Amino acid sequence: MAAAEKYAKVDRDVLAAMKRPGRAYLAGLAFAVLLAVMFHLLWAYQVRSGLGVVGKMHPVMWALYITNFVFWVGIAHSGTLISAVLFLFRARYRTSFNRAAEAMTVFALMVAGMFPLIHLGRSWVFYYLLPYPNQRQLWVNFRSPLVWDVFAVGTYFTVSLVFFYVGMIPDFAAAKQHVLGVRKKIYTVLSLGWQGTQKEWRHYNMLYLFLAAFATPLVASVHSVVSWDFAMSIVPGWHTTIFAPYFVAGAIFSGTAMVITLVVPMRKYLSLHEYITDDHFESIAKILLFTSLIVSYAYIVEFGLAWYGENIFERETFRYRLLGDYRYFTWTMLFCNSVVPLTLFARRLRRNTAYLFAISILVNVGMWLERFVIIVTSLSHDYDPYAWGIYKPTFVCLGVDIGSFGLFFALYLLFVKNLPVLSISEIKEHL
Amino acid sequence: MADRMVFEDREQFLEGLRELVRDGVPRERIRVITPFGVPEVEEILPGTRSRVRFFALIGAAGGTVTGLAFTILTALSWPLVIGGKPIVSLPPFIIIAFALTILFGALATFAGFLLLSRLPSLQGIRSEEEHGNAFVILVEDGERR
Amino acid sequence: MKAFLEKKGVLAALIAAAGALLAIVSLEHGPGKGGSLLLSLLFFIAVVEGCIAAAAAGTVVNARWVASVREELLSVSPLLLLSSFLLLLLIPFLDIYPWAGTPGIWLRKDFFIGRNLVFLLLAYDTARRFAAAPAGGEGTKVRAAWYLLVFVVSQSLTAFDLVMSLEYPWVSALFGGYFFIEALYGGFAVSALLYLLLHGRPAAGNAPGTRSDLSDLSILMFGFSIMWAGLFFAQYLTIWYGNIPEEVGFIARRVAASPLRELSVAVLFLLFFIPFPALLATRAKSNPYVVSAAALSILTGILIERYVFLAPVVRFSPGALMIDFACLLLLFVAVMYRRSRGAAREA
Amino acid sequence: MKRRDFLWLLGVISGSTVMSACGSPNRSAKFTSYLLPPEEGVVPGEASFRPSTCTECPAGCGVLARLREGRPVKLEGIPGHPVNDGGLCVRGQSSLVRLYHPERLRGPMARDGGKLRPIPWKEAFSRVEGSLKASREKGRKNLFLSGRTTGSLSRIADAACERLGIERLPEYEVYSHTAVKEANALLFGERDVPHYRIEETDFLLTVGADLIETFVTPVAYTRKISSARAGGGFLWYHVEPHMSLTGGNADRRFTVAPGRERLLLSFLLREVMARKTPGGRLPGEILSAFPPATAESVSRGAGIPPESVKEIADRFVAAKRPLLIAGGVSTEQPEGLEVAVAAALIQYAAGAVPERVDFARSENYRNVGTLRDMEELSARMGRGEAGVVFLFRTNPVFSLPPRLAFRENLKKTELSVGMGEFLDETVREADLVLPLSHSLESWGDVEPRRGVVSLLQPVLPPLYDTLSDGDALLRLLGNSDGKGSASGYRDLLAAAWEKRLGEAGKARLLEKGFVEETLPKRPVSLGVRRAADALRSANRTEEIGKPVLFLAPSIRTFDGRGRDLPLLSEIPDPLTTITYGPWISVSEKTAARAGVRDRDGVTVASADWKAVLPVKVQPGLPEGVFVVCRDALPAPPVRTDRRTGGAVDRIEGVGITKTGKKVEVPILSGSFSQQGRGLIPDPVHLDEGRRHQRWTLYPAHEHKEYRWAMAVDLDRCNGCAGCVAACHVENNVPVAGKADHLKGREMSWLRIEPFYEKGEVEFLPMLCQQCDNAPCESVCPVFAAYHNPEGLNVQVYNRCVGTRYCSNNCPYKVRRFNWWQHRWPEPMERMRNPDVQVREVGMMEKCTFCIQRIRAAKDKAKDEGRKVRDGEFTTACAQSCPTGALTFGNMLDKESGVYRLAHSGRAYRVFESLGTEPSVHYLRGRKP
Repeated sequence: MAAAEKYAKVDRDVLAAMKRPGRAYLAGLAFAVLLAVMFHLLWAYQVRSGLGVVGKMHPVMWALYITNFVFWVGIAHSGTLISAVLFLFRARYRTSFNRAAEAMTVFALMVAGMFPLIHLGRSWVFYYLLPYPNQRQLWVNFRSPLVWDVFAVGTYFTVSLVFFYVGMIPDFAAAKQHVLGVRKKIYTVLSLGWQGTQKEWRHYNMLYLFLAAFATPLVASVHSVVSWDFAMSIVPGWHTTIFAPYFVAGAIFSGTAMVITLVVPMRKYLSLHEYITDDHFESIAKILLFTSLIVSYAYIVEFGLAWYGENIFERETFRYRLLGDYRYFTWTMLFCNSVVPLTLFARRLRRNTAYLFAISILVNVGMWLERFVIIVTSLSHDYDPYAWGIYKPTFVCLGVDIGSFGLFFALYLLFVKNLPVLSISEIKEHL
Repeated sequence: MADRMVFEDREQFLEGLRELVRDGVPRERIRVITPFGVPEVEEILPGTRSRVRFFALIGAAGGTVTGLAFTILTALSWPLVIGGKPIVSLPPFIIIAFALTILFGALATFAGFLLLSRLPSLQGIRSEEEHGNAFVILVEDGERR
Repeated sequence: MKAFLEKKGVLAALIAAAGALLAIVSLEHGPGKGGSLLLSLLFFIAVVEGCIAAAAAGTVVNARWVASVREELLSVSPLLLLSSFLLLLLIPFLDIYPWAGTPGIWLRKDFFIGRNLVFLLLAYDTARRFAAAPAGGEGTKVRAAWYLLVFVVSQSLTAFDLVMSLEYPWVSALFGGYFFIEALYGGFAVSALLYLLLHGRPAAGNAPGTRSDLSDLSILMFGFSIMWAGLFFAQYLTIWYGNIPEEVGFIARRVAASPLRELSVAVLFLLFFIPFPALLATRAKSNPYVVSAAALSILTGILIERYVFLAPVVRFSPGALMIDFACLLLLFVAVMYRRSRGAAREA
Repeated sequence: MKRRDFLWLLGVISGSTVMSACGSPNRSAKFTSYLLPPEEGVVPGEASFRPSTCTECPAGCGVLARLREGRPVKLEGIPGHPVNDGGLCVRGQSSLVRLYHPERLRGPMARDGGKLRPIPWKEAFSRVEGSLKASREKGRKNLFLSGRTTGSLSRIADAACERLGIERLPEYEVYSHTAVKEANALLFGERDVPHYRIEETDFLLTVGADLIETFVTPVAYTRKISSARAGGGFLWYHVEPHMSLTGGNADRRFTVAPGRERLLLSFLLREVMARKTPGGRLPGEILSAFPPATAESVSRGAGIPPESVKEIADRFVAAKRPLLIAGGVSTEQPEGLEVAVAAALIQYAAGAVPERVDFARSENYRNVGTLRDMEELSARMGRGEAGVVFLFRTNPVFSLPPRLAFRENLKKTELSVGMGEFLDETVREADLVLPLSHSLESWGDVEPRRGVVSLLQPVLPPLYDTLSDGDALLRLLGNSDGKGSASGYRDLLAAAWEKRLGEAGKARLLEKGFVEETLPKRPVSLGVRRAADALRSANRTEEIGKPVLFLAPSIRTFDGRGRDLPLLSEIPDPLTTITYGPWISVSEKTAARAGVRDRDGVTVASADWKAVLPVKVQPGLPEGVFVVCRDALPAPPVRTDRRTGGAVDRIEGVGITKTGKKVEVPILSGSFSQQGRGLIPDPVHLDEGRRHQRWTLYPAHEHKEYRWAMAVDLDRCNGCAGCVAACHVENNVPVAGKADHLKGREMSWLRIEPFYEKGEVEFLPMLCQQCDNAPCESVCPVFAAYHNPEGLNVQVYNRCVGTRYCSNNCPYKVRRFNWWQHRWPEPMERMRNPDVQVREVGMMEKCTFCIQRIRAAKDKAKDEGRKVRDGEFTTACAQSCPTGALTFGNMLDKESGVYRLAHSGRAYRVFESLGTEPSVHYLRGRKP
C-alpha cells in the first residue's frame, strides 16, 4: 500500500471515532450523567445538613470519601506511567495507550480532587487550605501532610493537563483537516496554528522529552505523598515506612487495571484492533502482574512484621483486619489483588482481552477495598479500647462514591467522541 | 517566492532533502513541513539543539528555591509550635520544594516551547493551506546555483 | 598469574582456601571477629546478588547494555556458595542478637540461620541456571525472572534478619525493599565499572551504540540514585514525623555522636548527593571518569551504610575486618577477571 | 409535649436537615437583659456568685450559682458546706438544665373537657378554695401529699394544712429507708436515719448501702470516704447482692446471696460480742435471737467464701473505730428489717453509737412515710373519701407499682392539684396544675440534716408565671381565709431565721448560704423489750425464688426525677457506659448460658410482671441476679414489706428469654477490657517499661512562666461522672442525643472509662492530655490546633475546616467533632457560658483545661501585679469532683500540688511509649 494511503488510513480510522455517536454510546453517556447529577445533589444535601448524614463516627473520622480520593488518585497514576515512563523507556506499545491513559489521568484527578473538599466538615471554607495571605498573615501549616497533598495533587493535575494537551497539538492540526464547521474552528485554535515545520518539531520533541522527564518522578512522589497522609500519623496500621512504595505500586496496579477496563471496550467500540493489538495488551498485562507482585510483597511484609514485632497495637490492628468485623473485605481484597493476577503468568491469559477485562474489574474492586480496609480497620481499633467503634456507611456517602464513577465515565465518554483517542502523529511515525 | 516540493513518501522526501543539501542549497533557506517528527531531518539539516532545555532547568531551579523560601519564611513569620516539631522542619518542606520544582519546571518548559516555536501563531491559525500527510520542502526564493 | 588463574579448578581451590582462612579468622576467639565477618558478608552478599540481579533485570526488559557485561556479572555466582558457608560461621556469633536469650517462633537461631542459608543457596542455584542459559530467548527471561524473585526474598531476609533484628524490637517495613533496591543500585554500579574496564575508553570511531550502552547504565544509576533517595526519605520522614521513641531510637543512636553522625551524612552524599548531580548532565552520562567516580562512590556508600547499621550494636576488630574484606574483594575481582579473560580468548 | 417526644425532638433538631449548614448560632445573639436591677451590680462580662441549695435530691448540697449578665450559667458546690463541702454530683450539675428546660410549666392550668388549658392564678386558687369547701361539705377529706420537705417549708405546709383543715399525709419518697428507720425505732426509739461519721472510722463495712449513688447524702459520704482514705489507715469493705458503683469502689467487695445478709450480720454480731466487747453491752435475750453460726455455715447460706467471712469479722473486730452501714437494696427486701436491726445492734455493740452513728444530726427522714401509706392513700381515693388532693413536688404515678392503681384512683377525687415544675406523669393526671418555681428562682431554706440550715435564694426572677414553693402555700392560705399574710414568704423566712439563728446567724446564712448549729451528742439507750419482741417476730425466711431481679438506684437520675433532664441521659452510666434508654444487667455466666450478648432484646418476666429490655452483660454481677435501674422503669412492680410497710425492690423468680431482636441502646465503651494495654498499669511501680530512655528527634520547646497540667488520682476517682456534667455545663458542650450516641458520636470532652479485671472495675477519666508533642497538632493543615506557650494544646475553632485528621491521630481519642449544627432549644441557650465559644457544624472541639478560667485568673493576677497562685482557681471538672481526685495547676511552680503529685511514686502517663509527653498525670498505687 502506498505511503500516502497508509497515512490517510490512519487518519480515517482514528478520526472515525468522532463520527456521530450511536445509541449505545448515548445511553451510556446519559446514565453516566445521571449518576454525576446524583453525585452533586447528594453533596449539596450533605453540605446543607452537616457531615452527620454520612456514616462517619468517632473514632472512624475518615472512611469512604478518603477511600475514593486515594482510589481515584491511584487510577490517575498509570496514565502518567504509560505516557511518560514508557516513553522514556522507548517502549513502542505505549503509543496505542498513551492518549487514553492521559485522558484517564486528567479525569481521574478531576474526580479525586473533589473528595477532599467533600469530606471537609466545612467545605465552604476550603480555601483555608490554600496558601494565601489572609488578613492575619497566618499561612497554612506546611508541616501537615494534607497541605503536601494540596501541592502534590495540584502539581500533578497541572502537569498531566499540559502533557495531555501538548501530546494532542499535532493531532489537532491533523484533525482539523478532516472536519468541518465549528469543530474545524475549535481544532484549528487548539492546534495553535501548528504547521509541522522542522523548527516546531525540534522544540516539540525536546518539550515532550522534558515533560516526560518531569512527569516521571511525579508517578512516585504524588502517591507517596498520598500514602503519607496516613503514614505520618501514629495510628497502628497507618504508621509504616513501607507505605510510600507500597501505595505507588498499588496506584499503578489499580491504574493499569483501569486502563484495561477503559481500552478494551474502546477498542471494540471504535474498532481500533489494528492499532491496539493483543501484543500491546500482553505488555500491559505484564505491568499488572508485576505491580500485583509488589503489592503482595507489601502485604506479606506488613502482616509479617506486625506479627514479628512486640507492638501489641500493631498486632491487634492486623489481627482485626484479618478476623475482625471487616474480615470479608480484607479477604476479598487479598483474593483480588494477590491471587487473581497470578493467573497472568500464563501467556494465553495475558493475550485474552475478555479475561483481562474481567480481571481488571476485579483488581479495581480489590484496590478500592484495600484503601477502605487500610483506612477503616486501622481507625476503628486504635489505641484506646474504650473508643473502639464500628463504621457503617449511609446512602449519602455511598451515593456520592457511586456518583463519582458516573462523573468520571461521563467525562471519558465525552473525550472519546471529541478528541483523537490515539496519537495520530506517533502512529504514523512508527508505521 | 518560495518554491515547494511535495512528497508523499517519507523516503523519497528524505532523498529529495539530501539532494538539495548536496546541491548546496544553503540550509537556512530550506523549510520542511512534515506530518510527524522525522529524526533524520535533524541529521540532514543539523540545527542548534533546542534551547527549551534551559527553560526547563531555570524553571526547576526556580521551583526548588521558591518552595524552600516560601515554606521557611512563612513558618518563621508566625512561629507556632506544633507537635513539638521545630519551626523550620526541613523534611516536610523538602516535599513542597519538590512539588514546586516539578510544577515550575514543566510550566517553564511549556512556555519555552511556545516562545521558541512562535506558537500560538495567528497566521498559522488563519492560513487555509493544508498539507494533509504530505512532506513539503520549501526553498525561499529558490534560484539554484 | 593470569595463566594460573585460568587453570581449571583453581577457582574452586581459591574459594575453598579463602573460606578456610575466613573460618580461622572469625572462629578464633577475640572481640569483634563475628562482627567483622557479618559486615563484610552483608556487603558482598548485596553486591554479588546485586550484580546478578542487574544482569537479570536487564535481560527481562531486554536492555541492550546487558550483552556487553552479562558474562562477567554472572561469573560471580560461585561467591554465593561461599557466602552461604560463611553464614554458618556466624552461628556462635548470634548471641549478640537481643532476641537470642528469649527465642520465639520466628526469631530462633536454627530457623534464623536455616532460612537465610536456604535462600542464599536458592539464589546460587537460580543464578547458575540463569547463567547457563543462552543470552537470548524467552527461556532465559523466565530464569532471570525466577532469580529476581529469589533475590528479592533473600535480600529482604538479610535486611530483616541479619540487620533489623539486631535492634529488636525496632521495626521498619521498608527495610527489606530498601535493601534489595540498594543491592540492585550497587549491581548497576559494578556493571558500569565492568563496562569501563572491558570496553573502556573506546575511540571515537568505535561502533555506534557502545557509548549509549554506557550512558544507559549511567541513566540507570542516575534513576536509582533518585529512587534510593526516595526510599531513604520515605523511611526517614515516617520515623521523624511519628517521633515514637521506640522507632526514633534507631536513628537517634546513629546521629547522636561522632563518628557515626559524620558517617551517616557521608552515606547520604555517597549514595545520592554525589552520583545524582554528577550524572545529571547528558554528556557526563557517557564520560568514563564521571561514571566510574559515581559508581565507586555508590559502592563505598553501601559499605559505609552497612557499617553504620551495625556499629551501635556490634563490635569490630580492624584486623579481622581487613582480612575478611580483602579476601572477599580479591575473590570477587579474581572471578570476574578470569571470566573476562576467558571471554577474550573465545573472541 | 411528652418527655419522650422532647428527647425525640432533640434528636431531630440536632439531626435537623432544614437549617443552613453555614448558619451561625452566634447570629441569634440577644441583648444583655438586665434581669436584676442595676444596683444588684450586673456588670456585663463579669461573673458574680450567689449561694443557694441544690434541690435535685433530698441531700441538700450547697451550691454557688455563677451569674453572668444576671443569669446563672453554672453551679458549683459551696466550699465548707457541711453537706457537700464544695463537691457537686452529676445531678446537681445538671440542675441548671431543669431551670432552663423548655418544657417547664409556664403558668397554672386547669382541666376542662379532659384537656389542660391555661388559667390565671386567681382563678386557680378560687377553684381550689371552691373544691375545698365543696369536699368539706361532702364530708370528704382534703389531703396534702408532698415529697420530703424540711425546714421552713415543712412548717409552712403544716401550718397551711392545719388552718385549712387539710390532712397532711406522710411525705412520699421512693427511697424512704423504711427498714433502717424502723430498726432504729425498735432499738433506740429513734425513727430516723442517723448521720454516719465515716471520717472518724478506721474500718467501714457497708451492707447494700449505695453511699456513692443515692444513699441519703451521697456527695457528703463520698467526700468523707476520700478524706478518710487520704488520712490513711482506713479500710472499706462492701457487701452486696448485686453489683453497684459503690461496690466497685470499696477496697474489697463481697457478693452475698440475695436476702442472706442477715446470716453474715448475725455471725458478725456474735463475733463482735464474743471478741470485741466480752461481757458485752447486749443482753442475752436479744443475742438469743441470733442462732450461733460458724463461718462455714454462713458461707453456705450466704454464698460468701468462709475465709472472706472470717476476714470481714476479723477486720471488724480488730478495728479501733469500726462502723457498719446497712441500707439500700439489702434493707429494701423482706429480710430488710432483720438486716437493719442486726446492723444497728452491731453498731451498738461495737460502740459506734453515738460516736459514729449520730442521731443528734439525723437526716430528717422522720416525716417520710412508707409504701403502705401510699397504698392506704390510693385506697382512700379509690373509696372516694378523698376531696382535694394536693400532689406537691412528688411523682407517685411514675414510681408506684401499677397494682396500687394510683392513677385511676386519682380520678375519683374531688380535685387533684398537681404542683411541680413539669407536666410529669403525676401532674399530667391532675385536674389543676399549679406551676412551681425552680429553687434558683425561690426564697427558702432546707434542713437536710438536723442542725444544718441551708439557704435557698433566687438568683434570677422566675422565668415564667410560677410561684415559689413557699409562696404557693401562702397564697393558698391567703386566698382561703381572707387575711393570710399579704407579705410574701420571704419576710416570713426572714423572721424565722432571725428567731432561730439570731441576727448574726441570719447574716451568715445569707452570706455563706448555710449555717451549722452545734448540737450536743445524743446518747441513745437500747430498748431491750421492744427489740426482743421485734426479733422474736423475725421471719425465718422461706426459700427465695431465683433468679432475682433488683431494682437498683441510679446515680444519674436518683429515683427517676432526673429523667426529664437531657444532660443526665447524655452522660453514660458509670458501670455500663449506657446513655439513653433502660437496660437489664445480666451476669456473664447467665448471659453465656442464655446465649445473649449486649443489646440483645430479652423478655424479662416474673409471676405478675414482664418487660422487654436490652441486655448489658455486667462483669462482677453474681450469677442468678439481674439488675434494672429503677429510674428507667415506669411503674415498677415493687411489693410492700408486710412488717415495715417499706418497698421491696427485689423481684423473685425472674426469667429472661431472648426476643431474637437487637435493641438499639447506646453503649459508649468499645471495650470493657484494657486489652492488656496498661492504660491503668497494675501495679504501676513494677511497670518498668515506661522508664525506658525517651528518644526524640525534636528540640525541646520551653514554656514561659506557666505550664498547665493536671493530676488524676485514680485511687480516689469513683467514676461518679460529676466532672463530666460540670464540663458539659461550663463549656457549652452540646447534647448529642440518642441517634448520634448510637453512632458513637458523643460530644463530651471528658469521659470516664470503666475497665474491668476479673469482676473488679476501675475508672479512668479521659480528657485531652494536652500533649507536649501532640500528634493532633502537626497534622492540622490550617494551624487550628497548636501548642501554646503555656503548654496547652489549644484549638482555634473558627480556623478549623474539619479535616478531622487530628482526631484520627489522637491516641486518646478525646477530640469531638460537630456532625451537626447543635441547637439549644429556647430558653436553654440562656445557660450557655458566654466565656466559651459555641462551636458550629463541622468544627472539631476538645478540652483546653477551661482556658476561659485560666484567662480570667491571669487577668485578675495581672491587675494585682502578681503571678497566678496555686489553687487560686481550677478547672470545672476538678472543682466539681466530690472525691478531690483531680488536681490542676502550674507544672513550672515546684511548690504546686500538681507538681508534687506528678512527681510522686504513683505517677504515670497513659501510652507513655508513644512519646506524646502528656500533661495529664495519672496516679495509681496498689489497692490495699
